[in-house]
Amino acid sequence: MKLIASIFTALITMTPLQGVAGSSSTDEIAKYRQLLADGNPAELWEMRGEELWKKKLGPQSVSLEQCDLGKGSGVVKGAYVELPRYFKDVNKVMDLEQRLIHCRITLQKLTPEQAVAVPFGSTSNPSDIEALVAYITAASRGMKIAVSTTHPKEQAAYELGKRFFFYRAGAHDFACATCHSKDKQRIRLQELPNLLNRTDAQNTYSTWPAYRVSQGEVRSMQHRLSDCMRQQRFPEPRYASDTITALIMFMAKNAEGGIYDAPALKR
Amino acid sequence: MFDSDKKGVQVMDQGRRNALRMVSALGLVCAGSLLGPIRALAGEWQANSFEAKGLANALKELGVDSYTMSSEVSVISAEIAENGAVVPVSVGSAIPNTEYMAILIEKNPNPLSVAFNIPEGTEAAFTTRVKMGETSNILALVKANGKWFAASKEVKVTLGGCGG
Amino acid sequence: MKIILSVIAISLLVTGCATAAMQTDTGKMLVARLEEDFSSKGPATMERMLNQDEVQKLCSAYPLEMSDEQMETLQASQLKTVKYPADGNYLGEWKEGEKIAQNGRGMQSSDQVKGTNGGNCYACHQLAKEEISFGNIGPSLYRYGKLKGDGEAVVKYTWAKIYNSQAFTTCSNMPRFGHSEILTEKQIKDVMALLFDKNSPVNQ
Amino acid sequence: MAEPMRIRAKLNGDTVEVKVLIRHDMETGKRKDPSGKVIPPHFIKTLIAKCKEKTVLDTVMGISVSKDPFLSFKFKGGALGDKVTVTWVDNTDDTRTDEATIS
Repeated sequence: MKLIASIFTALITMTPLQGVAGSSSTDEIAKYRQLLADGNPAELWEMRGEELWKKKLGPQSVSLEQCDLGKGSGVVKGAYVELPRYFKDVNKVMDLEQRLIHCRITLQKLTPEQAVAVPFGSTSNPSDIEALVAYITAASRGMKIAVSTTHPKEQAAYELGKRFFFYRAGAHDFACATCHSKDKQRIRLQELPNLLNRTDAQNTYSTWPAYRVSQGEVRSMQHRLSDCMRQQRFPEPRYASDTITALIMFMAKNAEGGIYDAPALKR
Repeated sequence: MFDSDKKGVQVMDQGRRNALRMVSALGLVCAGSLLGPIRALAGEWQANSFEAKGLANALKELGVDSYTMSSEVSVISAEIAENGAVVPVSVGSAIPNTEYMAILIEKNPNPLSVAFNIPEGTEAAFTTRVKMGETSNILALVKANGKWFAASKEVKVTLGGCGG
Repeated sequence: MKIILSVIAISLLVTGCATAAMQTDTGKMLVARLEEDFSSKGPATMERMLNQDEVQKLCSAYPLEMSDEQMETLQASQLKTVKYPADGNYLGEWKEGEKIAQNGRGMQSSDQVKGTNGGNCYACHQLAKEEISFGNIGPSLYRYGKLKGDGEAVVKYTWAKIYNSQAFTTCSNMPRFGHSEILTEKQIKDVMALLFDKNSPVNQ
Repeated sequence: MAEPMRIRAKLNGDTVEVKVLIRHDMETGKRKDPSGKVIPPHFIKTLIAKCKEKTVLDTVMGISVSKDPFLSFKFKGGALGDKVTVTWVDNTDDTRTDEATIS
């Protein structure tokens, strides 16, 4: 109790923010995030995702437990840090969400429409995909990001993602690179990761998906990048498209070696 | 990424702000006060105190005539909240026999947010998260030995920035 | 070579020795993929995504390498696009300008077609001192008018810079607010007033 | 139907630290959906935690508690293996009880 009181005394003696900008503001935002780090509602999504993974669904009542996320049938642990990757059975590179949809169609025999239904949830309409993504990504916590670009199709996806990263277009002439290719840049008070800088790329990639306090939902990487497209003044990408997967590939490779730590909690 | 505009974010928050405003405008701050203050007992949800408009009314509904600012009461939060919908708050009291604590957001149209009745053996220290419509003081209100104490901390609610 | 994007931690990017032919292939593949994967929504159209103009095309190269001559040619062609106010009045209302500077809405897939766009100046620039939530992608414009005066040359330059920033900085990150029809002439006047008016909070 | 809570109860010395995460919308009742229709209020009003039948936390909440509420508190008198149960009731009389074992 004494301790709390003394912390408080320390706090009230701190200089008020008025008129101060830049680093002190960002320090306080860092503190805000730190205070929220304990007790991430994403855990609730992880719990629901695990149930959904094991739940028998579809006309033949099959669970996703036999889904091959790249490390063999049913292996969830460590699967995410190696995605996106080349899958021989479909002869293409898939990210987690594309692969989940594939399993829902091939294993659970859902129609393609059913398999991609509600990719992004809302209060009254929760997304099974976001919950599954939370569960699967959580099973890679503490592991190193290690995507492969050895297969020619993986290499091609990486190159395509890189090209797209620098592609300027739309009403505002923006590319991803406009805001994410220099160190220590900010939009308003929001720090922008330099995705060409390994440390920034690792810190960013290792903390998605995330529970977004502004939306009250766990958001996947596909959602994050779709929203980037919107803010970039680009048209709307189809859910789980190859372009976005290529961009994820580029980001994942740049983040190689980072310790995965998500679902995280973000603004 | 480029979602740094105030307007855009306000759109999202506006609903809630209107909401809060409407509750007060509807005059749900009701006749209860005419019957004299009713103390909010935890476990029993008191509309009068939760729907009271403005800090003075909320305190009145809680039966607080006056309180003393005390350095033994603490409110910990960030100076700046990135999003007013989720503001982390820790409140604590080092005053012996603290039996009740409440968190009030001064500038929210309905200031009372949450209240704790503190059974013996439970520490007078809680962490939770509250919604704030705008920059405001957060007040930690404490009842101990029949007296009221408080501490407050200002939290600035900023809007804008990209998604990180 | 200020325009070359800072090349940091490049080692992790594939060795960067792709041939021109490969790049062209990737470029073509990209456009084909975009065509398939995206669709127009609201004011964010496929046309504006797929049909890059000269600036967008040249500035998508990575790493960016342009000769001084190429840069000058590009800047000159962009300067020609600038339309100065017909009535010769460059300054509107700074209060309106402040609103435009704060507003980041417009041209997103979630926005209305032909809605009123914001300038979103604070996203990248410091302006009024009271607004602590500002970005740093562009330079601080605090006390812009006070420091630069209001001579015809600087006023005209500033107008043109807002209208088409590519006329002065090759591959600038700043949107071409006039040329790309993001802001109207009146709105640019108001933003100009925010920068130059001696009563504007920017100049306090 | 209400979804399960996430409850952690950890013994440190003689004190049990409890952290509770709840999946709940905490709707204020005045927000509008995209079609302009008011989203009805939906929020937790009371939350009670017990350990061995003894109440260790007794809380009332309003609409300004954040969506997906988080609450942490500490109490004395719990031992390893004891159960902490948490029950909430919302304004629609929906309720949910979950428990965690002190570890």
